[in-house]
Amino acid sequence: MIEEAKISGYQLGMLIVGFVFGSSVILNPAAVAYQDAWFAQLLAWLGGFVLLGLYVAIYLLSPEQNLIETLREGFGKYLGSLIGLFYIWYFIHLASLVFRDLGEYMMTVTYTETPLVFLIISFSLPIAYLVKSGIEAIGRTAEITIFVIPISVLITVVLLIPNYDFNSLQPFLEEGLTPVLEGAFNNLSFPFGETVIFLMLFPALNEKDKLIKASSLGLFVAGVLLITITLRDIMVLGSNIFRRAIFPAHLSTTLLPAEIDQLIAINWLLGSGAKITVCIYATVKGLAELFKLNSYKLLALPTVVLAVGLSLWSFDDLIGLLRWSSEIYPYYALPFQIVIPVLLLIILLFKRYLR
Amino acid sequence: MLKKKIILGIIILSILFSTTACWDNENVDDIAFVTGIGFDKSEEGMIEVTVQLVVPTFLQQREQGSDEEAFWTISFEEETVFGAVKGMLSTVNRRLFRNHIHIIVIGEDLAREGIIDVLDFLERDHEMKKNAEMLVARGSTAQKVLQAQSNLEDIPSIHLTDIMENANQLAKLKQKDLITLLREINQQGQSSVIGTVQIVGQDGKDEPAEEADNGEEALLLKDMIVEGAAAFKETQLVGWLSPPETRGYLFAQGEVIDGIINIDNPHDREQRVSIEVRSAGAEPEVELKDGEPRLSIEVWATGNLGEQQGAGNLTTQSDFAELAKELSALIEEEIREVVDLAQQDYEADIFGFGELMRREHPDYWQQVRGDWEQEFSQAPVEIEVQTTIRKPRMIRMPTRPK
Amino acid sequence: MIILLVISLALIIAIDLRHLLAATKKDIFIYSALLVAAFMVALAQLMEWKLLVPSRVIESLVRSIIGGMG
Amino acid sequence: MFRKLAGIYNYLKHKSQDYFQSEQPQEEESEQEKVPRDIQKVKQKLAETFADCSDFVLRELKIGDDSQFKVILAYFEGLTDHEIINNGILDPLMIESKKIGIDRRHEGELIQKIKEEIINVGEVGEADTFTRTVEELLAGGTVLYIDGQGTALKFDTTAWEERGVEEPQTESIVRGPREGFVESLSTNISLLRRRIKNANLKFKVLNLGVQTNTDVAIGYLAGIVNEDVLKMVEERVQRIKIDAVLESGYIEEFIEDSPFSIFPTVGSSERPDKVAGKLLEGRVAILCEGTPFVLTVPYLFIEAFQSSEDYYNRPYVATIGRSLRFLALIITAALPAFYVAVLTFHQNILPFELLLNITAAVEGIPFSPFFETLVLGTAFELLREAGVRMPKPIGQAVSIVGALILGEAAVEAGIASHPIVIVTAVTAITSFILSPLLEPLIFIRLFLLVAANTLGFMGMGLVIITIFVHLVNLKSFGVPYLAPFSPLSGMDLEDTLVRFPLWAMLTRPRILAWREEEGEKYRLDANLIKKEE
Repeated sequence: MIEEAKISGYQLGMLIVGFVFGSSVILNPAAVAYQDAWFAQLLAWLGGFVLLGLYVAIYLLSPEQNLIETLREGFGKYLGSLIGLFYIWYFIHLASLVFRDLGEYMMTVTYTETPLVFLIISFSLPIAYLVKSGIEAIGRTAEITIFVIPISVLITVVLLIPNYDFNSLQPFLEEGLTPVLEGAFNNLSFPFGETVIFLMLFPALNEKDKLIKASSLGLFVAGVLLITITLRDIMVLGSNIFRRAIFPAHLSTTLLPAEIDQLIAINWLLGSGAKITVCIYATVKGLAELFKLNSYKLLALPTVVLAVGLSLWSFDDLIGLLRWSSEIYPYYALPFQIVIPVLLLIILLFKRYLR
Repeated sequence: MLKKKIILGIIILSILFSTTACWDNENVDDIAFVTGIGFDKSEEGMIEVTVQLVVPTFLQQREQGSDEEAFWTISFEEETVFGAVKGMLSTVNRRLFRNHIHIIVIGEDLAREGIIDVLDFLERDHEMKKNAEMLVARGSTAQKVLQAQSNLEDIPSIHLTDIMENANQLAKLKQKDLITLLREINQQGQSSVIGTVQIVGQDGKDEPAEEADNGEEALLLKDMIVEGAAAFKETQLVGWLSPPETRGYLFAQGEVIDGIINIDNPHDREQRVSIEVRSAGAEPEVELKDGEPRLSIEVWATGNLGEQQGAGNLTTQSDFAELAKELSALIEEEIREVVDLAQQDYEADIFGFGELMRREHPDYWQQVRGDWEQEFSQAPVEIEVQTTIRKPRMIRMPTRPK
Repeated sequence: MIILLVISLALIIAIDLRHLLAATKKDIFIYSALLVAAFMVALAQLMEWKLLVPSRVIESLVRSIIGGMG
Repeated sequence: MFRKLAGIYNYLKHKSQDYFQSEQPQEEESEQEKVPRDIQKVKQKLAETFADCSDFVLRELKIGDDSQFKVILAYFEGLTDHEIINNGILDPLMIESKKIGIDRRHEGELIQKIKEEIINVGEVGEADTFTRTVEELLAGGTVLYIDGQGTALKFDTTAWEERGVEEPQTESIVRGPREGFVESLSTNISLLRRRIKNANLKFKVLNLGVQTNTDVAIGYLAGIVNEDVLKMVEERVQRIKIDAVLESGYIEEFIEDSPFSIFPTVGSSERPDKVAGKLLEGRVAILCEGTPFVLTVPYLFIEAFQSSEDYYNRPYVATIGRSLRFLALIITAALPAFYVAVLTFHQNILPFELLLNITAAVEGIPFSPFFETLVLGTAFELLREAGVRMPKPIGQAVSIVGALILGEAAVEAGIASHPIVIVTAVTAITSFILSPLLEPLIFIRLFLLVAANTLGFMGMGLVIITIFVHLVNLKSFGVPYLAPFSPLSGMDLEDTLVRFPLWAMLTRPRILAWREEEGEKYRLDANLIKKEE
């Protein structure tokens, strides 16, 4: 399987920004920590750097190989393929979750009468087209669209200055460290740990020497954006409303003086779109790798359809989705994000250096 | 050939789209803009929702000289707010569009009973504008307030919000928008204060005029006065703050932007001097001494000499100092009054000392959070006011006939 | 509804036709397997079959593992 | 219809290199018939070939000391210059040939003698195949057939009526040269050569069109042009097999990278200065006989925003112009859709007072904003088409009458609202700012409109992203269409939204070359010399 098309370091960084920003800004997973959510997010961010370092280390130990190949090398052909299959399931499931998040968000906030199916299918069409166009198109589209996210975040942060109440951030650690850790754990698995998916994209990078720089800068920017938004929301809404609101980031943009919250929503569309695109790409790429197919582009459309179907089938309602993502998801994602990568790293290290 | 077919297809598709309106697609002339919404308790114990709608066509006709009112008020009773808002559709032929609500008025009866149920709807509704201004109708109902016509503006709600802005500038009214109220209610150690509107009748009497609406004439906005404030304990109305008390409260909060305060002329005690207070600030503080809370408010303000009645040249440094001293005393007195009111009469921590305590002494706060209002009403409050008078404005000394 | 589903499946195949003609047998096999899976999921959603819903399966799995551990 | 579809499908399937080649028939060598030695045979053949060609002139002459050589002089009236034929060919042949003493002895070197001693015409050549002489005749040459020689002499006497060099109609500018290309290929080439006096400016002339035999020139600056692009252009142009090439648009359609895209991937211009600039940037120009429009490739998206005037004015003015053009793109593409989305989905985004005014204006109109926008937009396109097609004075009148009276009447009659007329007018005016994108913008506007009517801003966002993906996929002769924005090429941003001062533009567009390892080669050392130092 030859892939000529490549992405640049800048494009990879932008993809990481979009991916991490993605749906996690709509549903703030750290909100359980009330006014300390920013601190939880900070911890998760630092954890995210550790995890990304882990993934980069895995890639650097077996360069030019994507996750599936590395798994095969690490765990043997059959076990590796099986774990790879699980990973592919995880990727497509992740895509379906983000689809659902975005759909529910849009349906709650603006398009109350429109059926969820229609909304999700509308999102899926450009994404299917994008994945079908290949990794180069993905990277370049990210390049020309994602930069909107930091700009619009900056605009909202500046425009909301009159609404800030710095006292909302106090008292620090009111309920002790437990809620903070819980928020940090939630936030680590969503979205920072999800960057494990980039093990499928690293081989497409054309400037190998920029890998560490690009990925860490991407994560840095995304983390700064997320923490800025969390701080902004806490200061604008107060810790209590921040915790109770389903979409806190949206609620605070409705207070913008110019009422441009609808335009800000497109920003979230971009982030989620980047995330889903990366997920679908990783799925089709993984499938093509697993079964040694000629081209991954062929699989794009059915995979998108499958993800859309899964997103609709998986949950009955928004509350079910919220409960599942906060209670079950962190544990469900744990093996994919931490356990298997750590095992893989140990095995690879053993194979490279001890033998 | 193919190109033509593609174009044909696009045309057919677009006609399809245009004829079958999509789910959320609603034309702007199918919605009614709600500019003000009011909540009352009806006699049957239900919630009576009053909305003020704008009729854009009449608005344009009015500009061309029509006498037709450009707004329309309608009330509906239901057990829930949402039910009432939806129930109005049996009278209004358009969907009520709540995104441009300027003002939320709460009737006194409902306020006394508690506004929490109303607030839930306002917070939950995705269309509700969260920075609409709040008002309590003192001695009357929200319905009456919203029905009043304005002579200056075509839409009374806009008139109301504008004069609220003015009153807030002049330190007569506590302006509060929905999101701030929600934040305060969610904060554990804080009670809220909302501005009030009163109907005073044509002759400007200072008491509620019930007879104002029994005549044929419609109530006018100039018969109302927007000043003072209502103190809430949790979500229940517990009492009123008069305009001077409101000013004291605003001083204590450091929210006075442009207050006019009249004090005695030091040279001529019968006459008055008007001071314009600008750039005032306040810093409430809490301390723990032997496990007992001690509260204090430090207020500072600068003022300009605005007007002088009576004899004497006040534009000297010593007189300015004298004036400042009197000003400080007056402000302190005003603050003291409202503090006493809050501590003794209402037992409501409208200053947010509890919130401060929570931030600064979380351990203590954990012990008293259940009965903080009790603690608050017994805690000593120290008030310290520092003022300076800066400018005499345009003249060095007052004019005197020779 | 099912007719609509079939139509959309046909549409998908029509869009991919150019690639499909150049594809190998293995490609087409995986492709059709994915399509069948998508079709089954959509059918399950339409018929409201909730037995094998992934989120529920995962939830019970996670709960049993956590319960087993602690 | 199915055959047509199958044909398109085949085209798509073999869009890669070898599609046209397999179609190309073998050149038939047998056609290359010699010129007959017998002059009667020549006459007969010519009469056959040019039967019913009333403008064909055939003169039989006898030259030589005692008129012993029979020759035929053939040419087309109208394609040739009478004066040259009379003074340069006929006169010498009939008078000079008798003076210098040609007789039987000189039969072997007759051609040489005529060429060198008799004829006084600039360009003289020999042709030994009959088809070649026919081609020459059709191209405006004069051919001299000589009895018993088997080789004909051809003289360049081309001179047909042609339009003088005028100011171009389509791209008018305030500051800059007033010259425009004309229909004549040689004039056009001379216009370019006058601007670039450099031996590296090359023109390769090809003959296209089975029936029309149109001359097409591929121009480039050797040493600057990217060889890969040049090779690609030559290949694609040579593969064209079509009856007629009447305008460069014929060539454009054959050499495009993505024939189904709504965006143009081949540029065209009427201005020699502009084309010269493109050549200097490393692009390839394709000139076509019979049209003033010269194609330039690779064509990038950003070129729609660049006007040649940008480089003649000071950089600040040019930068403002660029920004305004970007603004115009946004307005003309999205304003109608934005209006529909605001009115039907996002009523809260407008200031309240404005919203009330618009609502009052819209109220009572029986149609949805979407339908109104569509109808008015279509009406405008019709007016535009009518304005273009009609004789100039009437065309203007039609546009004014249509725009002013129809719009006002529609509002008065309650069919359309005031805001929609404003929106349509603003959209229409701004659409002319970006004339290269005029056609794609019609489609984009429509897509956005439909999306806005379905899902509001989100629909618009999805369509915009889809368009972005499409643009990202597009390539013009191997160069990414959206360059230098994507892939981002920092050095090339000097000539995009901001036009840097000329002395600060240190490199040629690297994107056109797209050879990373040779990046340094493209540095313009001359520009590094600072002004006045």
